[in-house]
Amino acid sequence: MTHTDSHTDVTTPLLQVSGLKVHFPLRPGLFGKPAAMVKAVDGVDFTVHRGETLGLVGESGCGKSTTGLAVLRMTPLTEGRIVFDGEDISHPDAATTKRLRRKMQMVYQDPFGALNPRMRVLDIIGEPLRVHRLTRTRAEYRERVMDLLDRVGLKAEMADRYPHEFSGGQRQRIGIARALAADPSLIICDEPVSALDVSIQAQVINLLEDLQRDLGLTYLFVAHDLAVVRHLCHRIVVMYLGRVVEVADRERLYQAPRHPYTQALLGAIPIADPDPEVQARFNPSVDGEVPSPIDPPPGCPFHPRCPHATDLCRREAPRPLDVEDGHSVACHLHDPSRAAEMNHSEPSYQEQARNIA
Amino acid sequence: MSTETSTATATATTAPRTEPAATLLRVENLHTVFEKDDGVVHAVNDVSFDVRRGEVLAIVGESGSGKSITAMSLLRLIPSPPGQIIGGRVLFDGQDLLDLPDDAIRQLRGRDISMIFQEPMTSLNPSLRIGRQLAEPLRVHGSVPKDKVRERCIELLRQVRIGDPEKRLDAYPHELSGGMRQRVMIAMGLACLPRLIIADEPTTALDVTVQAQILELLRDITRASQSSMMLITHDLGVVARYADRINVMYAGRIVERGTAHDIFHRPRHPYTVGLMESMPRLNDAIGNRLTPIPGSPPDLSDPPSGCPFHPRCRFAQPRCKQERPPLERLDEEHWKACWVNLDDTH
Amino acid sequence: MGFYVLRRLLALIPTLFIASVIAFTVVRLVPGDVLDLMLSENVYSSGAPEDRAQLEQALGLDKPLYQQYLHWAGDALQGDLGESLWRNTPVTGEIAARLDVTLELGILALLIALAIGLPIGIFAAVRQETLGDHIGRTFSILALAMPNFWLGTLVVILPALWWGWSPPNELVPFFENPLENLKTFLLPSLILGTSLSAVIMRMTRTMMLEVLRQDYIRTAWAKGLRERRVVLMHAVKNAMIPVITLVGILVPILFGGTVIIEQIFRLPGLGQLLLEAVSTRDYPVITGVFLVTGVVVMLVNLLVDLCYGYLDPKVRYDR
Amino acid sequence: MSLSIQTPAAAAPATPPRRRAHPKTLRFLRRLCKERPLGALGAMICLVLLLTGLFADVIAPEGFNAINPIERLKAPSAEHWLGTDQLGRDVFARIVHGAQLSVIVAFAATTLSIVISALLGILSGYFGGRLDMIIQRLVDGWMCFPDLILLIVAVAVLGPGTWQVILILGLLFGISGSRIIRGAVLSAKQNVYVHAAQSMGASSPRILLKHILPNVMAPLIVLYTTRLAAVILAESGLSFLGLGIPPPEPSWGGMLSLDGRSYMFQAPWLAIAPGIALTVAVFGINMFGDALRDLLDPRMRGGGGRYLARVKRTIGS
Repeated sequence: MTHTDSHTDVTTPLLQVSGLKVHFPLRPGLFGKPAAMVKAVDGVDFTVHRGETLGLVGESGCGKSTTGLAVLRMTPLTEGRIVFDGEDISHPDAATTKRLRRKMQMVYQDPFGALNPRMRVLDIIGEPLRVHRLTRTRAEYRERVMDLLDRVGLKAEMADRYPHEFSGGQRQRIGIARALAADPSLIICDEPVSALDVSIQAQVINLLEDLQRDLGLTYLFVAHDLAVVRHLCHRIVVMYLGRVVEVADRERLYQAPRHPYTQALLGAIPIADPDPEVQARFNPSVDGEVPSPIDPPPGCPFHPRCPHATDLCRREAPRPLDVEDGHSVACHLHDPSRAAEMNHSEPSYQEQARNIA
Repeated sequence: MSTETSTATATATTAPRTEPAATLLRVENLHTVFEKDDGVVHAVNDVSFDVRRGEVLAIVGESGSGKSITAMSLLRLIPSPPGQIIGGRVLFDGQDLLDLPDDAIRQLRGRDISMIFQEPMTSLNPSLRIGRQLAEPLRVHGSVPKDKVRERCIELLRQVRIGDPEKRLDAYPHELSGGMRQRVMIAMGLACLPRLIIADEPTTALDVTVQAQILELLRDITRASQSSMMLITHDLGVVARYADRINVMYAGRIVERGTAHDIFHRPRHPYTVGLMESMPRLNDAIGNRLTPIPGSPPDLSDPPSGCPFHPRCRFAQPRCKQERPPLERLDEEHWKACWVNLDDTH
Repeated sequence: MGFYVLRRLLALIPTLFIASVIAFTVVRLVPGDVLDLMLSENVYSSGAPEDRAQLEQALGLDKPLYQQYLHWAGDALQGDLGESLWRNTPVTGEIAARLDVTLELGILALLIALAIGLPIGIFAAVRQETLGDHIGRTFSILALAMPNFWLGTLVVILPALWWGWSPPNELVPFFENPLENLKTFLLPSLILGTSLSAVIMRMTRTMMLEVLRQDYIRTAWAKGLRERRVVLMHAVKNAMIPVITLVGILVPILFGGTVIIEQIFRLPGLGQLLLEAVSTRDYPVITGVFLVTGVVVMLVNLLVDLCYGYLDPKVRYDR
Repeated sequence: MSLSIQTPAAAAPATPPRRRAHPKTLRFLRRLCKERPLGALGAMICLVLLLTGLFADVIAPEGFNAINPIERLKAPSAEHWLGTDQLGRDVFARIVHGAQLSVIVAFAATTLSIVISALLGILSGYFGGRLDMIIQRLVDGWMCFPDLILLIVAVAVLGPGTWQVILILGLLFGISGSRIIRGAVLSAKQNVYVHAAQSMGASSPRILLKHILPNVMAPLIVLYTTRLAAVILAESGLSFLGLGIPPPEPSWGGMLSLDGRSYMFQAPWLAIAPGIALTVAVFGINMFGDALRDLLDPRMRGGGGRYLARVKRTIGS
């Protein structure tokens, strides 16, 4: 494998995901054949560049967390290709897996569940060091953990305590220190601040920013909170029902969202300012809820809730299309070659009405 | 919900309803404790506020601030043991709810004051059909003649915009989506046309697009029925949009109270200021760094002396460590509990 | 619902197969014994080696084990469990003649156990940490600790000593004289039921406590419902779902209990048949009784599963 | 919470972990006495039972098998505290030595059963897949048979005797107990920290040892105590039927057995003493086991629920 050589090549993206599909059997059927499949991720492409934070956002059931797990190679792929650091890791052998387990780390949502309550902080943070035999002596190990504690803003004397002695924010710092221990190239953050209070959230957001600046880290940031994502992520992938609907850098995404779903999502976030002019921007324009990924609607997955949906959208799923450099949208509205068809058919109000129900 | 209604409601928010503010519910010095293995937790400590007719009053605070316990204390729904209300008065219609006999408070629940809870997934009984659960408050309080109950249930479901209500009555909760269940909860809360609706984090478990639908609906309905609403939440965005007046809670106490405008544009308590600065917003400059509040909320079984916020407060003075500041009035609607005088420049 | 029942029935097949293999092999683990016994008892012959081979052949014990199993299982599927070694009567008939006593005892005991255990369990949970709760729990602790054979022994001995009263000896079939029949069964089933009720009470209490702390119970309170309605409408039904599974767990224990109680009160049930067969090494009877109890337990578990499906709407529609 | 930088608790030196072991046991005992007085009583009973078993020869040296036809069926007296049986043997001595027998059978069979449960449960629960399916189907088939009937049949096969009883009880309870351990392993596997360990490449032995096993210890201990009581009851039931420990041995169940029934009408103390011994022993073990479960493994207590859990979270406990 040319894995070590490619590492030096800074121009290749760190991670390339193409055509990713992850389907789960919902439950075994009568004779072992799955009765239904959950199409958690159903054709996803994106790229993560070195040193950036890529946000993966969407509502529950959009497949963002599953995508994260697939990248981490903790869930088997149904289809598609994942290239990490120049190496195809879609179907890794044991040695590759071992290497990946060091190069990618994860930060979890639940600060209470992610740390083993029966282990001391020293051993929680040091576990990757032990697993990958990264330190030789006991003293070296301890020193390394102390460094990590310091990095995440905790005190050295906290190393000998147990997780229950810490607050949620501190536990999240411990989890981050653990993720840093093996010196990874990619950190997958699965909703790392959504379980925290506002005042603590900001501490962790700032910490993640500082670590990235100081250590040149790359984050894949899975989250549902668009305000947090706007703070941390350089580029954002918006997902809906297992598909990518829009990819853009943050300026463009927040100032000029193109996909009707992204627009709806942004319009539905309450703005923390009672000012009437500001509140006028609040525009919860979609009705209904995300359909079940077991039985997704045909065509564009968003069409049942989309105010612009046409017959074409009901029939045919749109492909992602670059509307500008680095800004791609999967929507027939933004496909010039489909403009004629989009104009001809009217949005079906019956359909919308039905889906409100 | 269309753009039209939301702009209309936005303007309505700006024109505070200034008609003589009659008090519907007055809470005085409420004090609720929980017994733990290692001591007593003062979850709600000396909390006073009032809810006026027709207004949306918000109680906002982080987890552990006592906002939910406050709400549950009002209707005496605190699980006991370990919880106990040890002091204060809750005046509704001139009677103290904490003093009422069990049967009287029971009759009040769901009829005059109803509650909508946080978890739509678990707040409905999984083994009873929706219709049965929806009809219960109507039957118990006899607010509708028996033969009209079903009709009223259908009407209620229609009111919370659930399509095909006749069919939904026969559904079990697990057959409905999260948003749908919360609509059912709202319908149940509205069934007897209560004068006060207490909504405890009604949308926390829901997706943001659904949250918007539910909150708009809740607000429109309470406004139409001229009920008051107590909105308990940790989400400052929600508060900004829906609340007329806001109480900010920290460590079991109210630290600041004011109109939405006061709290968001002229916060006077360092904690409120800290919240505003630490919150990521959609409308600030990109790349702007957040200012977190240092430290963590205190352990309520061993609260700090003096002002509970002083260990995390950047304006703290020696006095803050020794004396607890009372909730003092700054102007007509604006109160704070802090020794330090912050002005707009802080 | 139909699909659900079908699924359950199909799931029974492998379990039934494994159970029958267990029943068959466990008993056949030492097949030599019975031949020696029969030969030494001189039932069939003089004791010459060729007699042994003959007997072996007659009983089909000379074939490989799997063939023996297939033969036996094939017969068993048709309701033929072989013949008793000593009496030459069909085992199926022997079992059928005894099954009704055991079933009546078991069902009565279960009903008594439920009648005692459920209300006390519910009450203890609703009135947690009150005097009633403590009394109920003390009762269950004692009932759990007191072995039913001791309780039975005392009930037979003490009244005889004190009042010269002893339980009826004659068993009257239920359909001849239900009253007399119930008189015979009352005491045995009461003893068995009481010791089982402790388990039911504990489980019910635990489940009720769990359910009473759920969100939907708070919702029910917030609607202004009376306590009775909150408990009966909202809590009990949900608590019963896991308690129903307990019935499935109890049935095997119940079977064990009937063996002992039948001995004490000299009731001619399956237990007595089994013990007789064990003392005479009547292997076809042992295997037969063993298999039948296993199948009954399996069927009860199926019934429990179906009840589960009925009570829990999620199960009903999901599968 | 106590760690917010300003609080003095943060400055307190951490106790070295080694020296904690002893106070931990003491603390546990104190909690047991304070929160679970019945459990403490149970622990006392267990201790008495154990000591009686260990020192049976010291407590009742005259021998439990000394047949004395002259002293047949004597009522309790200063000489024979609990009277004598139909062969003139001292009932007290037999009860004491019966305790010894119960302790031996209980510990041996329970230990065997726990080893089987742990092996099967962990194998099935952790590795899952086809192996799990096969093991579970076998356990299903096995568990169809009522305990006592399985025991009777097994005794019919192996013949009565102390070691046979131990072996059979160990196997019987071992297989049924594996379900509980499997469940504990499965729920331990759900922990996010197990996922974290897997995602950082920790080996299966490491995950089992560091992350799964500590979670399974509490259920194992609880299972051990409940099984102790069950074994004692099952052994006495078998012996009562004349199928357990063969006669000259002083098993409590055997002392109550049907063979001696006719004498009990003349000498009721024969029925009372072993029954009380059994009841007290089982009661003690059950109480201790219950208390252990509550103190060690609050999840098994069956309380909690979301509502209270949230209240607890809210009040920060």
